Amino acid sequence: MRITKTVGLAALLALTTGLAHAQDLRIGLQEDPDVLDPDQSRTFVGRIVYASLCDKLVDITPDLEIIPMLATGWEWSADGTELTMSLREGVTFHDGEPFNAAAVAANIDRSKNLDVSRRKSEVKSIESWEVVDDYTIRFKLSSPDATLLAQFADRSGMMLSPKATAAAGADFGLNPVCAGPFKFKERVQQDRIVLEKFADYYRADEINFDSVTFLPIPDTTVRLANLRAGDLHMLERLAATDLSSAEADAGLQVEKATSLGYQGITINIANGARAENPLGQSAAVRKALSLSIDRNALNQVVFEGAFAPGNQPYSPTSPWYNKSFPVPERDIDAAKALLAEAGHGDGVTIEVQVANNPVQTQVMQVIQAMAAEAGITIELAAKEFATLLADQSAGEFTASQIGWSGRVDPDGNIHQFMTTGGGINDSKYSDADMDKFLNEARLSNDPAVRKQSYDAAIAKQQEDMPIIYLYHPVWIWALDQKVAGFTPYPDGMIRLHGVSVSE
Amino acid sequence: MTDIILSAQGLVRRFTARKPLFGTPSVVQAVSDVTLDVRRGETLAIVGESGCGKSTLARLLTRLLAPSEGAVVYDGRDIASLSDTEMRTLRRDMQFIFQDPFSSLNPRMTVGALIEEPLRIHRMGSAPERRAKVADLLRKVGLRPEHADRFPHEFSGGQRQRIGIARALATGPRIVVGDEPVSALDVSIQAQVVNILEDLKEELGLTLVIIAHDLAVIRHISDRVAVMYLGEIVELGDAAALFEKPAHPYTETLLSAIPIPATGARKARSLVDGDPPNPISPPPGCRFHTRCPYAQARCRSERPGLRTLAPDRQVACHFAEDLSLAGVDATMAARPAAAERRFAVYSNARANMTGAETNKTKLPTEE
Amino acid sequence: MLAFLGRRILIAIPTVFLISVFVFALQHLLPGDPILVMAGEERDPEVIAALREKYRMNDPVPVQYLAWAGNALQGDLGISLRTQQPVLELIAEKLPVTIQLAVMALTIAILIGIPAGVLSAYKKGTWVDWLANIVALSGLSVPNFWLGIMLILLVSVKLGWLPASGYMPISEDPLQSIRIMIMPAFVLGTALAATLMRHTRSAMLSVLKSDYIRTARAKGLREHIVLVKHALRNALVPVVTVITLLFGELLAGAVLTEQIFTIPGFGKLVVDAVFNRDYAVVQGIVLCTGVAFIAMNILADAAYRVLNPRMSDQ
Amino acid sequence: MTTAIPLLQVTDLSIRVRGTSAPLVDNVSFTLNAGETLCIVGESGCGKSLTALALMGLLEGTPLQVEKGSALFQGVDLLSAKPETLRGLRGDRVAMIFQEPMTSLNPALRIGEQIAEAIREHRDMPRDQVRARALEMLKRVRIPAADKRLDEYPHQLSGGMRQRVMIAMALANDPALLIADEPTTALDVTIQAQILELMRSLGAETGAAQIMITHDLGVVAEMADKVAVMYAGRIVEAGTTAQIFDDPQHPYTLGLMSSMPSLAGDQERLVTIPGTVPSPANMPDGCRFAARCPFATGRCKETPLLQDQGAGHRVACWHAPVENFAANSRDEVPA
Amino acid sequence: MSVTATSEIEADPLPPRQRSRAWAKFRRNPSALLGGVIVVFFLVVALLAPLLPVPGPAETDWSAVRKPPNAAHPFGTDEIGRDVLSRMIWGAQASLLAGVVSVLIAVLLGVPLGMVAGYMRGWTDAVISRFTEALLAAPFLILAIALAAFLGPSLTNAMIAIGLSAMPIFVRLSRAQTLSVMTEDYVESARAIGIGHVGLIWRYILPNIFPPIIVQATLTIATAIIAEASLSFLGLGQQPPAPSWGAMLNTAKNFLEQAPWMALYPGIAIFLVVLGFNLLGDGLRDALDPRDT
Repeated sequence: MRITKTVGLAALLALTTGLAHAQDLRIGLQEDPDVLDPDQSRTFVGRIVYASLCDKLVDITPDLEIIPMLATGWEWSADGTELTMSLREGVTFHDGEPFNAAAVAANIDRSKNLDVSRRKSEVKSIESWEVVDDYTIRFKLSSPDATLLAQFADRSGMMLSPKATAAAGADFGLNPVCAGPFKFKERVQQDRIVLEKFADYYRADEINFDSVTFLPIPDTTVRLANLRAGDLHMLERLAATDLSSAEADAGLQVEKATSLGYQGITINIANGARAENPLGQSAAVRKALSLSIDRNALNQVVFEGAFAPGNQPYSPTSPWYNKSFPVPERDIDAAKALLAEAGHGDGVTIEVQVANNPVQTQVMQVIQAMAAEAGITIELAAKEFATLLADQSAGEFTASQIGWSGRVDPDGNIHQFMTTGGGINDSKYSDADMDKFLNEARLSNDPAVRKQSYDAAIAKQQEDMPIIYLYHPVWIWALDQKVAGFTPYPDGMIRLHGVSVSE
Repeated sequence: MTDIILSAQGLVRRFTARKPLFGTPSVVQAVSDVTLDVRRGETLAIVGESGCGKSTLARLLTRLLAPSEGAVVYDGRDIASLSDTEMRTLRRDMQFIFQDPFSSLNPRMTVGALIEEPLRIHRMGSAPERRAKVADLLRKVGLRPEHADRFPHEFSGGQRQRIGIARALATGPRIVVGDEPVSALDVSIQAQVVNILEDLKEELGLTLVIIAHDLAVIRHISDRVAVMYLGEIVELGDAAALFEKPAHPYTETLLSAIPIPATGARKARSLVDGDPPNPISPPPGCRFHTRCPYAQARCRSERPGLRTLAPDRQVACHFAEDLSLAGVDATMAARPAAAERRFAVYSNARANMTGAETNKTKLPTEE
Repeated sequence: MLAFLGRRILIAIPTVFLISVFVFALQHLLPGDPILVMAGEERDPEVIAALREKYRMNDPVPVQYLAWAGNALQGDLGISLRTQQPVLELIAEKLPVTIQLAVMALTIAILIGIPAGVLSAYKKGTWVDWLANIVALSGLSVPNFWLGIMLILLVSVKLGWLPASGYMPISEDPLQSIRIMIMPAFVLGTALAATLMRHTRSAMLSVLKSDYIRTARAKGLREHIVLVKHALRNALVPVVTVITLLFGELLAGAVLTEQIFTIPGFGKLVVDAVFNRDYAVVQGIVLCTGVAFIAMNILADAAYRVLNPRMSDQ
Repeated sequence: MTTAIPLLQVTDLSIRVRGTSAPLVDNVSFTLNAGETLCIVGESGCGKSLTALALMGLLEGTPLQVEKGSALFQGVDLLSAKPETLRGLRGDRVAMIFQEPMTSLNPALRIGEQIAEAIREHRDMPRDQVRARALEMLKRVRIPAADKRLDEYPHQLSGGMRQRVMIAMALANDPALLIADEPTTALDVTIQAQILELMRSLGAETGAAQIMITHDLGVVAEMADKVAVMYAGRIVEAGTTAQIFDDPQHPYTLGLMSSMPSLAGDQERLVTIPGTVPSPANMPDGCRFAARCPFATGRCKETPLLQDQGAGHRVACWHAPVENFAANSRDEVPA
Repeated sequence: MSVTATSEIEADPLPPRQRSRAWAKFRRNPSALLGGVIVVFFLVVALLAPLLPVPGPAETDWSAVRKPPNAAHPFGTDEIGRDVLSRMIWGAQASLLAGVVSVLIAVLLGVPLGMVAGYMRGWTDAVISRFTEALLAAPFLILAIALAAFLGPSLTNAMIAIGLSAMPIFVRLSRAQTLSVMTEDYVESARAIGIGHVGLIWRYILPNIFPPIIVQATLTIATAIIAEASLSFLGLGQQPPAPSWGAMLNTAKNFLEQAPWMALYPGIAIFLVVLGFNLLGDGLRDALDPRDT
């Protein structure tokens, strides 16, 4: 009896999965996401999954304007210390719980107070909150925080079912319950994450798939091969070197967006004894190093010209880019002159640590070769990322090739790196003027005012150069020709609203 | 003649045959309660079939194995009580010859190094003296000094056994124990080695203890013979007397089983059926009773000890006095007179050949 | 036999203990701080402190070990630092994948290796022997990660015959599952086939030299009976032992193979865990593979005894 | 005896290692009549085992090959017959037992099966009859509790018992010829006596002719009707047992017998043969024994033929009988 | 001293001198010779790398990035415009060094441990054996990955990691060989002449367990070269810009489609050199095998 029942069940299951498969969107990810709890997770690919799983209070446009999502509108108090948001009505979480102001309050509370919450710093400025009515909430801030709305456009703004978080606590990630277009179905680590369509989604009409499957495939070649073989519908982060061949493939389409992040070399200026070297002590040497690098050539050699050379925390196409300091041309003579000026006319030797993945080591090898011509000998120390990070934060480095994935708000790309005591200021760079510029930029919600502050900060950064910016990655998506309606965003996310596959 | 050089007293050696997870391990008593005197200058043979414990006994006598019980007394000292260093020193006096000439020489050492090694270990002589001694030893065993830089694999079995003998004799030992020193060799080679052993014994005044299973060889070289069965000595006595008139039924069985190489000799026959019992669980009483044609009720329950039957004759049988056992009849192997004459001719020719040998180079082996 | 197994298991206990201490120590000597990575790009000190507390990183290493070992003895191997899944669950999830890969690889290896070994031994000194040896040596000498990427390039990218990667549980779609796995299994199987072939060959050669083969021929038995019933049957005794012992090699090979073909199995799990400093996962896996390895060793000895009548009643 | 067609007639058998010059077995010839026992005696490396293996067709697959010669057995030339013909004869008309009873039985198969397969291969018999025959054979070789032994593995038997099993296996199809290669060398003397006795009585019972290979002259005296003494690949002397023991002619035979200590214990020193057997790689020309022979002269550089000294007693020596030579040559050799 | 004993038996003529049988057997074995030639070829190339007329292994040419094989670059150029041939030649140094040094580490640590275990028996043996088993139970590559991660990615550390991971093989082998040598008659005969422990180990055990260890070492060099390549392939071996074949493959796998030559040549080189060592090891095994002569 039981056996027949089980068999029947299995057959049914097979049937339903078979059906679902027909309208399943398969997306290749570069790596396996970490825990699927927006308050705890930290990976880029995790955020790609959340884009289909968890709706946020606000969203962004491809031009980085902040637009309503679960919050339909918001209002700042005159002094910028109170933010009142009105919420969308008729939204339910995947478990059927209603979305309302109390749910928002619970979510903010969790982001701020869960002991292992990674979001604490992002919502630090929120001092308290007040549920005005079922669909209105008011946040009181300790000081004006222009960055807060942008935080709500990311993981801090993702709304989790309060019932589920209360029940699962820190284990929420094993079975996340949100309010996005798809709900969590299953996860096999390193193999797939399957989400299925949430029927009660408030924008259900924009969603054209019964399910979406994310498949982590780290090897770029293999990822592309799978796409070509029809096993995937799309993939994120196509290798720049595969770009031309993918573009030439009639079966594929390619979409691009310059990322918000950057890659650079962080230099130890005052982080312990390892700062005691020409590079750490002399801004001239740092500038010489920067001048010795041909950023265009670097982009050509390593990324076939697909990425964006850069010299600031913002890409040259960003509104926050300081146009007074264009990406410098390579100038060996100037670099040598700077070295001589700093008293190192016969050259310097520096060690740069780099994550031991092929692309980053390739970047550093090119830079190594370039710098050598200016008399700067670079010794590479390739480390695993975990080691690199530990050494960097402990000051066990001279210079470190590391990047930043980028934030919607300009503050996120510079403040914590350049201010005295900044959370990830591993250079231990400290300058009163810089602190002033960057802190002031937080206070105003007026973009023009902020732009002034950032221009000043960047001018200072170009002077002291605790970080030498190299380039800005470009997100490249490769899609099957049958996929329509995909919009690239500079945050690198995959938003499935309006995306469809023609059979 | 009654001077005792080495004496075994109540020697017992047990081996663990199998160790189960729980319960008592099964134990083989390879040598059980052997008491034996070796007289200075004699050749004592220990004989028995495989598994009777004779090789174990040989190793106990030279402390290549430590006894489980009992003592081995050499020159008034129990050698089991000696320290490692004292024992190593004693090995100058006490040497061993192994059965297998192919495996008992380190294949990675030259013959010279092998023979010199005991001298070096015991710090005997300077390097040139030792080299001279090696050359001398090589000549003594019928090899040439030039052979010293060759490796053992370049020699035949008989030559290797001679190298083994040279090595054993290097330190000028007083007693040499040989474990089947000639049984791995072909008849013609065996005879050469037997002769060398006998000559060297005489020349150097050695005492020999020879382990063997070939009764003809034993008869030829030994003064006294000890017969072993399942770890025990069942008979011990003067070689000639023992062969002529054995006192233990097992000795008789052994003697009767030997095929005699002569026409008209008696057919070899086995007085016993089947195989020796499993040494893990030897039969009670007399260990031979299961195969003994003369066994009686007493033999099944009471274990006969080794007792003196006559001067120079000990036996472990309840009925030794009552039995009249058959020995070897010397006339059986007699040859016709014509044949005897021919053998004499051969012997003469052979002797002449040897005399001429020193001058004569190799005969027709030009290539 | 029971006593034998009992003794072997008793002896294995200190080994397992050593493995666990070893892995634990090694893990905690590894440079790099997983907490820093886990804390996210911002590396908020508060979060770091909370995480250290949560994963007991502040305790002295021996205390951590005892806590871990205590839980392990109760069947709790902890949770993954990265995804918070229980390690045991992860292992249970990955095990069938690697087992499928291993079984297919072993099947391929056996199907190629044993007949090739028999043939090569029987035709010793002929061109058949020579060819089989060269092929086997090539199988041993080609780095399997290279073979893997070359095959992907050729079979999947250029020819499009087989999927380049992925995994399909055999319960869902057996045919597709095998289709996906056949290439990795082949890559993993080649080296094993070579090893098996060489072992079979040398076992056959030594058996063919033995006296009882001469006896069998002296009885006038037909050659195939001599070869299969008398020679192969005895030659298989050491070969079966080798097969069970190949398990370790199989696991090591699976590490790279799974990496290349993105197969979500044990090997990939462990590599990612090492790189991510996911202590609990690495510990759990190495402990499990260690235990499995020892179990396979015991099995090998047991198989040897079963196959070899001389040993069976001891 | 001379009128009957011999059971086996071996003529000029030569065996050599493929691609080398000196044959390991050189022009060996002998005849064997039904019911007779021939002992081939010699020291290790004299080619006696090779001769046996060649007759069984068991040299195939080794580097050795039969260079020439014939061996007529019941109308078939064992040396040139097709492998399939030989296979049909082996284990049926011609059977063989080997020196090492410990290794000559397949350790993985039960005793009963090993005997049974020899029967099945040559006889079309139902299964239970085969088993009955196997049991009967075990009983005939006087293995105690034979029905129990049938299902045991070789390792459960002692060496002597295994040799009995080998004999049972060899005789299972009532062969006309049994070749025994050192069947008792690995056994203790009391067991040897049992096995020799068994072989003698079974030989008489079945009427099978036997070729027994041995190095032990005692065994020869016990078993043989006829003897062939081999040295370095050649038969140097052949004759009846009485001829060999009572009238040994060849210097090697004489040396061999002199080398043996006597049980009677009457010799002071053993009279030995000097030197060692030449290695196959350095086989001397002419008489291969010359280098070790006390009677050797320049003439010995020519190979002596096996010549009849009367009554079928054949000797391959230029100087036989040696007493005549020794007497004559005394003057020739300068002192 | 009297010569009565020697007068009876004449001194034997010298047996014909036998040249080393092992060498003779080795020379007659074409595949072993082929293996030797391959290994020697790569050794020579590795040693002569600085003298060969190729560009430096780190010399870049921005105008020739990932160019297929051509006259100027017979094996093409790599992802940042370096000459693949030159990197192969210099990479040979890393690969061979890794193979030899790691096996040397394994032998130097493993053989004494194994000999001590086999010689002392008892609890020493038990401790060493359990320890070895524990090491063996962690699969080779997993252990090597963990060790390499622990020590930090570099060629030296990869060699140490591989050496340590390969050590148990040598412990086991030398233990087993020691045990078997200890049962040999010549060891007993050495004890019978009163040899001490040091002499026994040094003159008897070591020389006699050496041939199988040499064979195993040769074969393990082959494995170690693959292991180094595997570790480099995972980014745990040779670090840029210094070349090793495995590291080259690691990079090359990202350019399989655009620049297959980058993967092809290092792969072939690894294959050839590993094949060479395997052939050599097999040849040595046959040559040194005392069983059939």
